Amino acid sequence: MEPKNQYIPYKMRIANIIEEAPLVQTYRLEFVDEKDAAQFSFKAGQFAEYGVFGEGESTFCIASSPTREGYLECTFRSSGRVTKALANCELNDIIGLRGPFGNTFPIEEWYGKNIVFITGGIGLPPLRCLIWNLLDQREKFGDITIYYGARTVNDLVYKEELEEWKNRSDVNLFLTVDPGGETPDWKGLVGFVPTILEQNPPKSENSVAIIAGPPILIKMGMPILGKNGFENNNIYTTLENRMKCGVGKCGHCTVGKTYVCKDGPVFTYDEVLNMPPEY
Amino acid sequence: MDFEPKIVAFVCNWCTYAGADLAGTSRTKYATNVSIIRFPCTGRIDFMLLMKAFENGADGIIVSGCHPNDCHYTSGNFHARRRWIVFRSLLDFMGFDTDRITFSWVSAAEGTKWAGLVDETTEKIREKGPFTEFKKLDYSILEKIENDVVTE
Amino acid sequence: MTSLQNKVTELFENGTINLLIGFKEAIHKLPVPCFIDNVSQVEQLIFTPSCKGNLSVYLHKTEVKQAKKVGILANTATLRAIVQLVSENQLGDIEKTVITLNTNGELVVFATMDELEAYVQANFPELSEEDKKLLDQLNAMSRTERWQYWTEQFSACVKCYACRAVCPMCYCSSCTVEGNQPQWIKVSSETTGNLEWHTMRAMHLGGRCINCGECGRICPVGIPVHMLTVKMNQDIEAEFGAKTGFSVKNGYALNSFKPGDKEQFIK
Amino acid sequence: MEIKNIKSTNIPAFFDQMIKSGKVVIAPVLKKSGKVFFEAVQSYDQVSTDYIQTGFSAKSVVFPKVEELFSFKKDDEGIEITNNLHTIPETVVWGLRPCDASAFNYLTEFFLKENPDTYFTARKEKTTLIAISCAKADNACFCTSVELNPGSTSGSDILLTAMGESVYIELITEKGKAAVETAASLFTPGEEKSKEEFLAKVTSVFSMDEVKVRIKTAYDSAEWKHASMGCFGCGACAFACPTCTCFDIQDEGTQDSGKRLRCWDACGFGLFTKHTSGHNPRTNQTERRRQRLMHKFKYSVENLGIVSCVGCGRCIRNCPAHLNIFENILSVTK
Repeated sequence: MEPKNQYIPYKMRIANIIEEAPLVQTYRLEFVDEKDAAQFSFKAGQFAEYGVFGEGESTFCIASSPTREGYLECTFRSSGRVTKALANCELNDIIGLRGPFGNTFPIEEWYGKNIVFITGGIGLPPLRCLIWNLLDQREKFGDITIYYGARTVNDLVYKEELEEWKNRSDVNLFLTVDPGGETPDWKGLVGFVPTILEQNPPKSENSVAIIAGPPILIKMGMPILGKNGFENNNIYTTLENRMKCGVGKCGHCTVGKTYVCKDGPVFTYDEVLNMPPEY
Repeated sequence: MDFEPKIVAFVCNWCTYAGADLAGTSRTKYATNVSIIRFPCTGRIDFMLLMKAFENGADGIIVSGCHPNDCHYTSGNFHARRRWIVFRSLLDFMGFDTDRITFSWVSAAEGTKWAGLVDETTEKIREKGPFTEFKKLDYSILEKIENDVVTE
Repeated sequence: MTSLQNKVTELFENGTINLLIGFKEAIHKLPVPCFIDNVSQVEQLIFTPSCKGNLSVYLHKTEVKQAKKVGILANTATLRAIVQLVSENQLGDIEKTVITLNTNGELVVFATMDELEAYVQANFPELSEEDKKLLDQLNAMSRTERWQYWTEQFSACVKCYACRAVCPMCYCSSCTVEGNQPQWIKVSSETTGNLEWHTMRAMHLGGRCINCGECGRICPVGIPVHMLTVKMNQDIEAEFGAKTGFSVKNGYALNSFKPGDKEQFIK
Repeated sequence: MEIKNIKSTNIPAFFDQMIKSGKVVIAPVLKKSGKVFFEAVQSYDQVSTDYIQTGFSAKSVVFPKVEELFSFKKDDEGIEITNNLHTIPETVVWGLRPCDASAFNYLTEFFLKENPDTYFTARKEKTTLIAISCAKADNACFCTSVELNPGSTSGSDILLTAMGESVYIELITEKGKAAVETAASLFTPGEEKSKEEFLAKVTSVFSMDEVKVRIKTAYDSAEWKHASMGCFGCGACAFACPTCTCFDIQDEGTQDSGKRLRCWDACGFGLFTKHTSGHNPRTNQTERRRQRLMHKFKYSVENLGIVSCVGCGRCIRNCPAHLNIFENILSVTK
């Protein structure tokens, strides 16, 4: 059989639309062609190219867990030409999907360890995939701690799931909003995520930390974890640069010799330190 | 099949649009080939809009606004006029068929002039035939050759 | 040391400039732009008739603006560009020292903008023989021949945007072609879109282009793109009596109007 | 390697025979601008023989400036996606220089090593490269510095070297052998001999081994700023370069019908790395030019083991500011 043409997208039907926050939506996607569905598999950490025909493609992670079969979910903020076109799609519209691309989180290596998630704003979707993946096999892991913040209360995504995690006794959730973003009835913390992290440091023994979000959060958060005793190769992040092809050809996402799309997007702090700071 | 020209009219809100409106309310009969796009002022009619209209299938274009000294914003049409003078000459220099663009001043009172202008333009474009020159420009030479080879 | 190098050393030493944009000879024997920020580098400076580049483009660079006191080696085209840029209020945040070679090959350092303007007006160039010939050729063609000529030229364009990059008048921090909502100009290089791009470039330079001809000279596929603005400048001078790069007070022709502007084509 | 000879007067016959056999032949043609470019030709009369280097490289044969990835059409039943890969004709590239031909080695390695690229493969399979050794060079040529020379056979299917009345022909690959068979009677068997005296002299400006070592620590060199201050941020160097492979993917048309294209892009453009959020990992021209040069001399060596600069000198000739890549490499690896 000829190798698959990696530029031809799968056709996906929009099966459900959830409004998460202002301009942020979650789409549930189902394969139009059952053969494609049977072929397709992915792991936590991977991403895809979502395309609106005639407008172009945009890169974001797969936000649903591989343990939930039969569909894919993606969460995006409409900001550019493609994401705006995507946001204008309606239920049952057909969009293109290429992927899955990139490497994955080494979940098997984490069995028995405590897991710490640090993320902000629209950085939660890439980790949501991983969080559910772990929660669906909860018994294999130690403590699970999540630090999550957004600019305002309204900008928090997956509000129902946050509520669910808050109420679970086996998840430790630090929910925060940036100063000035709180509402009168806000019961969570107030402060930037790195500040909250410094004030409530996670324990580093037998722990793995995963950090995702805007570049500034990654650049600030990783050293804080390091100071708290996390080893560099126990700190993971998922980078996202401008991408076009997803397969290490177009050159947009390169950081030094590294292609974020095929060598990443998951990197350890060690690996990030060895790259030029071009992310 | 008979060729029906597609005409796009870029007009200003205050004069020509009102003029076209008057033609309508006076039940003046004129060619139906025109699609009117209303702008706040002729000064706002960017030359790129004209290029895009041609690219997307227009066979002819009408650009029209208030007579000199009648601009709602005092000087929008004066600015526009300078630009049209230069733009038209540039297009001609590039070999673009400038006869396909009709520039005009039509005031709010000139419903008849508007109807006549549309009729005249439609007739002229009908005689010239469809505007394919601009649209048929194709991809790179290499690809053109490939296509030729394939179609032979 | 040459008289140029002496002069520049003096300017550095008396604190008139702290950055000089000039030329040096590169390893492959062609003049390349160089940026000198201290006296020790002055030795590499050259300024010969082969230094054709228009260095005024660099006056828009952040690094140059930060230097505040900037010296620049200017050929006649560069001088006109500076006059036009000043008239468009683009060089307000730097103190510039402009150095040129006059027709006798002597070094001239302008003390004031007025001096510079007077020099430019006294040495305002005619169109080059080569450009004149091409312009005549094009004007003599029939419309369809011109269409053929330009579409063939534009089909070769690769959209490297070197014409935009070398233009001292293309100083917008964000260009129309860089926006994609809406996508005015297609990203792919294909004749229709290329023609639209060159039309747009010419129109945005209408009455502002100072005829330095850099865009045509450096085009990697050899399209004489500068002819479009040459033609426009001719029209503008004929119709509105305005010359670009001629006076620091003029602004530019398409930014103004006269109630009595004449045309024959508006019905 | 098989060696043959052909009389130089028989070259046109050989050339035209390839066209008659139905191949698309791309060859250097002198354009109105006075520059020489690769173009499909109909007979040998159109071919330019007097050029040091073509304006752009021959990479567009396998990696066109615009490639249609697929076209799509929406109807009641959904979306139909088609591509026209099957329409790619048998192509011969005539008269590319040995440096260009060796760039095809890099292109093949890059496009096929990991996640093989369907479009490149399809075009490469149908392409035969007939290179001609350089008898002339100019100040921008530096192939000898990157371990090539005006008579390198690397990457070509056939290499021609003019030796007075006759042309010395090296048939490097099976494809090359097949190409001469279209006009077998024109050729006579030959013996291997030295081409040296018929080749241009290109002086080596740096030692590649030293550069490879020193560039490892060159990222923080202060010289990058001097090397790139003159850079305007256009794409002239990247588009002319035989080994630059970056591209953009764009949709054209409407949401109902249109095509998805890939077109050349350049890391020198400010928009190349800019995120939608406005964040730009490479904010200034110094960083962008460093990326381009480091990619050629460091990153591609680390990723694929190949220096992806072939010393053709196009970036120097085409640069609006005449910035010189080997001068820059020398200064940052001092």
